[in-house]
Amino acid sequence: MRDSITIVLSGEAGQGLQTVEEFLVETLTQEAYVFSSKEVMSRVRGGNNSVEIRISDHPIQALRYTIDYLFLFNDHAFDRLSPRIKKDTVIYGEAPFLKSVPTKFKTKEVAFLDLAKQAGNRLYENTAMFGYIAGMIDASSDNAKALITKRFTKRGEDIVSGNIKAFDLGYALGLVDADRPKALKPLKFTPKRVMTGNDVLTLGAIAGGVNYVAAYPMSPGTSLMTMLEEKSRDVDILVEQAEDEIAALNMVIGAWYAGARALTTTSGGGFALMTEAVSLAGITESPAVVHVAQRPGPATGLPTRTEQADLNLVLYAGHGEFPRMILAPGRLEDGIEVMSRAFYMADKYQIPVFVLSDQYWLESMSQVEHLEFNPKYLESFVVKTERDYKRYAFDQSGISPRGIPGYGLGYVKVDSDEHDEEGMITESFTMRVDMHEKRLHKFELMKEDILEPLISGATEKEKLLLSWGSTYGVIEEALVTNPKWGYTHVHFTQVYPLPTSVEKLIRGAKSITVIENNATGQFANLIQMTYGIKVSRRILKYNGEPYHIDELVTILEEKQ
Amino acid sequence: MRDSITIVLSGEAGQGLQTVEEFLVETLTQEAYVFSSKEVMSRVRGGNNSVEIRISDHPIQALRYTIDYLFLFNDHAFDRLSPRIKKDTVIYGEAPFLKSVPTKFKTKEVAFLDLAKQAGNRLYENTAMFGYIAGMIDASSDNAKALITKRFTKRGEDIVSGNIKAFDLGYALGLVDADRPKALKPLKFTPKRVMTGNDVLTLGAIAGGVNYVAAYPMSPGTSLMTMLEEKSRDVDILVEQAEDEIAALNMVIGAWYAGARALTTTSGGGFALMTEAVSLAGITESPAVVHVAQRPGPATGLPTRTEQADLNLVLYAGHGEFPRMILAPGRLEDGIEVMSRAFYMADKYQIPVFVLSDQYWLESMSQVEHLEFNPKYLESFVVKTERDYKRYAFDQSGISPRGIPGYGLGYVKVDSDEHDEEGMITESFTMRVDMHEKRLHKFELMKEDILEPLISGATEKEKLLLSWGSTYGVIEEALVTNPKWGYTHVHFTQVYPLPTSVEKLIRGAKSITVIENNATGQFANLIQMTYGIKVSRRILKYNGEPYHIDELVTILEEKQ
Amino acid sequence: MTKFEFNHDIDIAWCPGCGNFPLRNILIKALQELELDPTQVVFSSGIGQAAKMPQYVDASYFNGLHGRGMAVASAISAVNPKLTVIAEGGDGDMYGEGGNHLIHNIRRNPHLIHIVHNNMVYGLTKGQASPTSPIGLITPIQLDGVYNQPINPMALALAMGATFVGRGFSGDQEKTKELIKAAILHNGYAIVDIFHPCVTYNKVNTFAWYKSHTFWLDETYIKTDKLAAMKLALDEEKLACGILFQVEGKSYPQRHPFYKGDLTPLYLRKRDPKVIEKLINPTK
Amino acid sequence: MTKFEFNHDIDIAWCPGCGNFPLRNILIKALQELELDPTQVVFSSGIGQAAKMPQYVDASYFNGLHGRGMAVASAISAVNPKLTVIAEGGDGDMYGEGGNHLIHNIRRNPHLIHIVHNNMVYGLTKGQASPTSPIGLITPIQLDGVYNQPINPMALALAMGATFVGRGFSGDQEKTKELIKAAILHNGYAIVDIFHPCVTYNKVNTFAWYKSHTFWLDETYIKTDKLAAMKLALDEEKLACGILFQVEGKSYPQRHPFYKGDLTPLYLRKRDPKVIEKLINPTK
Ligand SMILES: Cc1ncc(C[n+]2csc(CCOP(=O)(O)OP(=O)(O)O)c2C)c(N)n1
Ligand SMILES: Cc1ncc(C[n+]2csc(CCOP(=O)(O)OP(=O)(O)O)c2C)c(N)n1
Ligand code: SF4
Ligand code: SF4
Ligand SMILES: [Mg+2]
Ligand SMILES: [Mg+2]
Repeated sequence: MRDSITIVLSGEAGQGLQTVEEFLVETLTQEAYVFSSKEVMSRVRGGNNSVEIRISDHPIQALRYTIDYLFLFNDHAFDRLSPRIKKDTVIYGEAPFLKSVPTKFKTKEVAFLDLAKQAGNRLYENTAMFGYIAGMIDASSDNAKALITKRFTKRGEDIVSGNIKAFDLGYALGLVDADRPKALKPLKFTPKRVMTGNDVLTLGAIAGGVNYVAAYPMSPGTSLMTMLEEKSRDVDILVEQAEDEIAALNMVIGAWYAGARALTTTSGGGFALMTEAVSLAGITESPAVVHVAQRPGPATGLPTRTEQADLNLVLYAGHGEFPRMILAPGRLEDGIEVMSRAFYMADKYQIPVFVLSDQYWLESMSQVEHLEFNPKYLESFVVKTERDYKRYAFDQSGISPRGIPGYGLGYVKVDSDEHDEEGMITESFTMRVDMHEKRLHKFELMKEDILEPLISGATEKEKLLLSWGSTYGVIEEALVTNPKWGYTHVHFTQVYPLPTSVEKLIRGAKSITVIENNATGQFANLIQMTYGIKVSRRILKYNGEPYHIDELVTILEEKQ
Repeated sequence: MRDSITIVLSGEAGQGLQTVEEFLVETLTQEAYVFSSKEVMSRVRGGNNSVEIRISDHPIQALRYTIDYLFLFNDHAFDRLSPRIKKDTVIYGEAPFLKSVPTKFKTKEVAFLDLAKQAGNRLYENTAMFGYIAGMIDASSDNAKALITKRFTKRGEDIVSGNIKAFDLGYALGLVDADRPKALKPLKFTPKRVMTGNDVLTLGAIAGGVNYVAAYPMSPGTSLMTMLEEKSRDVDILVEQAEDEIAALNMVIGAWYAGARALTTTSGGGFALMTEAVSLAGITESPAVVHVAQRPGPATGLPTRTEQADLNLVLYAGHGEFPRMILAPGRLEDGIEVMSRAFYMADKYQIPVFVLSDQYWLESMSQVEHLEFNPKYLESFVVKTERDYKRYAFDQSGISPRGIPGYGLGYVKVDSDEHDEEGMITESFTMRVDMHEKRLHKFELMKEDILEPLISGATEKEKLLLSWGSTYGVIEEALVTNPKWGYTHVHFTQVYPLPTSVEKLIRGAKSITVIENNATGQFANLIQMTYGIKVSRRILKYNGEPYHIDELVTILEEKQ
Repeated sequence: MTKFEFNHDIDIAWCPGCGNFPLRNILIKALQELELDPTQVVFSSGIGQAAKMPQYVDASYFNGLHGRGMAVASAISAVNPKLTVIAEGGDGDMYGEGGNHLIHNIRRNPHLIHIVHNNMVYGLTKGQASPTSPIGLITPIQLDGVYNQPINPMALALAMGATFVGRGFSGDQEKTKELIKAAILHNGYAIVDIFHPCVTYNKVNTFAWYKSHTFWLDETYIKTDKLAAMKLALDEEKLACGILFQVEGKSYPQRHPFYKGDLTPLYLRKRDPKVIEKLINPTK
Repeated sequence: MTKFEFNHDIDIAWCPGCGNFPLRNILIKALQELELDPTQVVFSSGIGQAAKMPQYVDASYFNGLHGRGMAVASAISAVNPKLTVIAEGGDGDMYGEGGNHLIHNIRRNPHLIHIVHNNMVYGLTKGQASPTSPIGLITPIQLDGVYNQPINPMALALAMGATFVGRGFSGDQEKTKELIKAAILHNGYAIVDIFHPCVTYNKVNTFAWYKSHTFWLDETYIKTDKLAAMKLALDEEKLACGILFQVEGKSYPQRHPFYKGDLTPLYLRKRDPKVIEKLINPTK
């Protein structure tokens, strides 16, 4: 575990926790390593939400369970967090908010509201707190003030100067806090951008050429749609709110058919409704890009929390048999590659491609330096049709060239029944076998386009630790700080089909540990199924939270 | 392969092939072993359908590819069947129907229409053909005539006597057919009942206490609904045609909630639409019985043919993680056990139970002597509620007693969100873990209720042949006649969860062959995943047909 | 009267000032005034802020999937016609995701009450357009304003042949309570669409907006004339509240050949093993 | 004229005598008479006997899932508004399984023609009740006769705000052809419900039944009065054929903020990598 400090803000939905988070992270990203994430309840106002901001002098990509500094926003903000308090945690808040804190804990009363009023308006309270924290950790007040100015300029000069005053008042107090951490900032640091998974996926979709989105709102999948709607002012994207998820994927398939690069986004429950259409994409050989943002199920489950329990659903969605691809971003920057690549692969192989993320990965804020995109992924595989065009021609390449209606002299006949080369319904046994094998043969073709796993850690490769998706960061951090364990970390960004390149590695390993954020070990099962071996150990978590770095280190340390 | 003869009737939808099939099979079942099945196109009239009736002096449970006697009903009835003709096959028909048959094949003109007219009406044509075939194979004409009388009595005496006359005319000709087979009838034979899979499942559902059905028509799943509607005159069954499959499963879950024993029936595409509700059953701990009648996909695929390619779909349907059970009848009589047991297990464990059949199994006609049902399966696990009733109480038994609204003094609060014991929404991490583990723990409890596999063949158990569902009959027949191969056949009627009882057997085997009616080996994958071993060989078929006995014997013989 | 109320504090997940609060009061009062036995009342709802209502009324409930509350309700009432079944949810839940169950259950005329909290927006998912959102409403996904024709639930219900079509407004508590009571007393399907402000996400259709755009039908109104009701329903300037339409019709348990006048719930009908034996082995 | 016809024999999967045959003639004639270019015409259908129509008309088609023809059609026309898009299917397909897409697409007013073959029964699956089956119709699943109120597609479309609402009958070929032509020429969503006999499974709503229960609107009929149209639509004794209602309205590409008057299809709009670079690394 890296040297770091963990600050947690706790309050109600609507109390502005997120604003403080954004201010802090944006300020700090210019001078330190920072990572933040939030926990929210499934309600619009009230309840108890919290934000964790972790700061370090080394790169970090994970949350910590144990809290160093806790800021309470109201009188019922403490309870839920008490297991995360240790004896030197400092708990801040207005006097009444601290009442519920057991006396054994260290509290510190700060009258943020008074500071705000002093600055001219009780509404500046959060800014005063921001100032306090910035002071405590010695953040650049210039950077902070620039941000405040930028944020409030539209609201007028008074608001700007009021907020700055509140910030200064807080900052001054924070600077002299006796419990403030010793410097945690790296000596040399290139300022970085801070982004969420949602930001990166949005850009990835644009880099993949998305120009049509049909989706039905469902957390945490909705943000991608919302952000693409925002971006539709800069690039051509037609965004349509579908009447339900069934419509959404059928519309996406219809849109590809007519020449668009289309995307839908949803969560497990919404995706469950799409499964018939996934099969439609399978037999019609239609491209489709589907973003499935996981949250804990079954059914409505814990709608605002995180989990990795929809891998099976995505793997096997749809009746009958047909090829598909599943990509799951691990590192933040993978979001661009994964999402843009999804469009390319969908178009190239005429298959549904799934991007599997989760609430935690999407909503965490993390740092990047420079982002890359591959313009190749914009390439369109659509052909102009000739008069005698046959949509399902048996082509040497193994893939029938895909025309679209209205572009060329041919007709584009697409059928959900088994069909002949022209796209007409057939019940011929031999045609069935030929078409079915043509479709399934794409699994072979796709082998040349596999996104290889990220391999790190011990070079011996005897003690493997396998992972996929959002657990990447926390596992990396745990292993980088504990090379003594001797794990080789193999992280799969392409979750399906699994690469054959690592088959030898996996079959030859002495032990295989799989870490997942679910209760049954779905990826471990996929490994067993694919390679016909037994996984030695499954580390699983399924309470709705992501893994915390300290928790994971303890789990791994215990059984070494 | 057993000594048998294969008679095929080929014609259009609507030409009455099925009537001849039923007559023949019903007559023969009193004096010989018989098995029949049909192949129909996805249309209401026209096209080319066929019926195969296989007769033997030993028990049989499979089709044969090679045809001995082919009867054509029209001039375009031959073509599709030509690969199944060998040099001593005899092809019968009116002169014009035989024109399309290549001269190298042996044809025999029979003027069935003339016989019918002689008997008084051209409509008796099929009866004349029935008579001819009955004569050829020396079936009891008394039995046949009794059937004819029974069938036509309602339509008046003239129709009865006309049909009998047509039968006699055909019978007389058949008796003197020079190519008629040598006697194939067993010397001693107890008359048997002939039934289809649909018949048996219908009775099984009734024996399981079904009293509510909500379903949306989809072949081949519709028949079960239709037959239960017919039976609703004898027993209390409320049948409702749902507006779509989503409604169907939600209604079934609602019906169980209110105290019914409810069933839905569909095929893969319709089931795909139910997957969100499967997850609902998971978290609400609602019983549900879902019959999924497989047909070849993806999507609309080959709607009237057969396949076993929806195992994965049923295994992994629904987002999130929760227990389920999958049963698939192999032997005809298993339909009663499997379907009635499904209700019991659903009620006992408060889980969705899937009965996985396929077009071939459902529509084939086969023989049974006496059927058994287990009255235990009618047992209801519903409790009368007390005032302080909590639907999701943590009970010693591991299963929260299930009350229903209106029965008792308590309220029954059921939630698709994660919930507490009372059924109220919760976001407590610990409650989540407790509830999730309570649900998943049922996998452990269910171990005491596993339907054990049928094991037959070699006692050495080194060379395993694994199967599930409708392939049972054809594999058994192949192995019984070829003990030299040394296979031990392990047939799984309970497909999920897989029994631990055979783990040692499977892990210790020298070779494992899995036979399935699909293209990717879904059950073989489940075996690999469950036991962490590699399957040695997959025998797969996916053209829309079931396995034929001669075909399977050849495949198995080749690689011995 | 305390029936349907909890005897302990409950944590309600709605925003302060939300129209769902008065609606809850109205609903509980209606149930109390009709002196219903809470053990014989069942709610069925989907997902949304509105759909949380059953959590806050002490009776049985099935809180299922988004959009499917009506399907579940329909089966509950089919299987036990003696229960008072209330399907409740939001405009997105019931008219959007659940649209197909809406139209086909009107056709069934199930014996249940259908209450739709119409705030003209998706509340729980943070403010996207719902099927009733007015043209021009700016939302996170309709940045240039809603452009689809909003659904007209009253006209739709009438066109589908509903036998009870009513509309209320959470701001008019007394009248809306009476409306709900009438719906509960109706034989067969009764839809009650209830306007209520979402103070967080809908800044157009506010309390004041509803107040000024609605009026209540008075005693002179003849509620059995479908065309007249349709005319009222189609008027989108002045939105009529009250019972727009009500006629007698056979409800599901009266229509379906299963019940034949004997409304014994399914769970009380036991299957006789002897009958099964006869069906399974008929020749014996 | 041979456009839209095949230059070889085709095997049609309908029963002899089925109303789908005249419907096919009507449709092809309508397309020919409007001199449409077959490369610019796209059918979208679901599953059913009616939904097989696109197989038998030589043009592009997307023959998708049961009930989803409208969703696919809506996206096709959204993405390329220059195409003539025809969503076609049966009463089960379009009003049953596809009911939610029906109501919500009417709200969108997509630029497409919606043709529903209304034989009042599920043909392909062998005769179960469809949403338009009349009360009392005996089917394999409704052995005591249909008991649900049939859907009234015309009233429903009107209530939902459709801008073109028409009904035809395959037995009146000339008039039905003109009706389809008018629908094709309409700007926005046009629904055409077409009665036609299923000779195999519906022995009640036969050719003769349709003949005697329908009449055609004449020139004196004013088709812009919604209430008058509604009155006609609600009359289930004498079923009006022709254009029951038609008004001008902004169609989807005119309403959606995306197009802003430039109807260039999406496939012709290329994304500039420079713009992407700017969005991805804005500070550079
Ligand atoms: C299948 C599915 N799709 C989407 C969602 C996400 N979702 C939850 S509530 C809701 C909309 C709620 O709107 P409404 O029904 O109007 O209720 P309100 O919150 O406004 O009361 C949506 C889209 C879901 N839970 N399930
Ligand atoms: C999801 C799904 N459910 C059910 C079916 C089975 N199915 C095919 S066609 C059809 C009904 C056809 O009726 P209709 O649309 O009226 O067409 P018709 O055959 O009468 O022309 C049904 C239920 C299916 N293909 N897919
Ligand atoms: S979001 Fe709107 S509808 Fe939901 S609780 Fe808040 S104010 Fe009420
Ligand atoms: S079943 Fe009916 S609708 Fe279908 S083709 Fe035959 S006659 Fe026509
Ligand atoms: Mg709402
Ligand atoms: Mg029809």
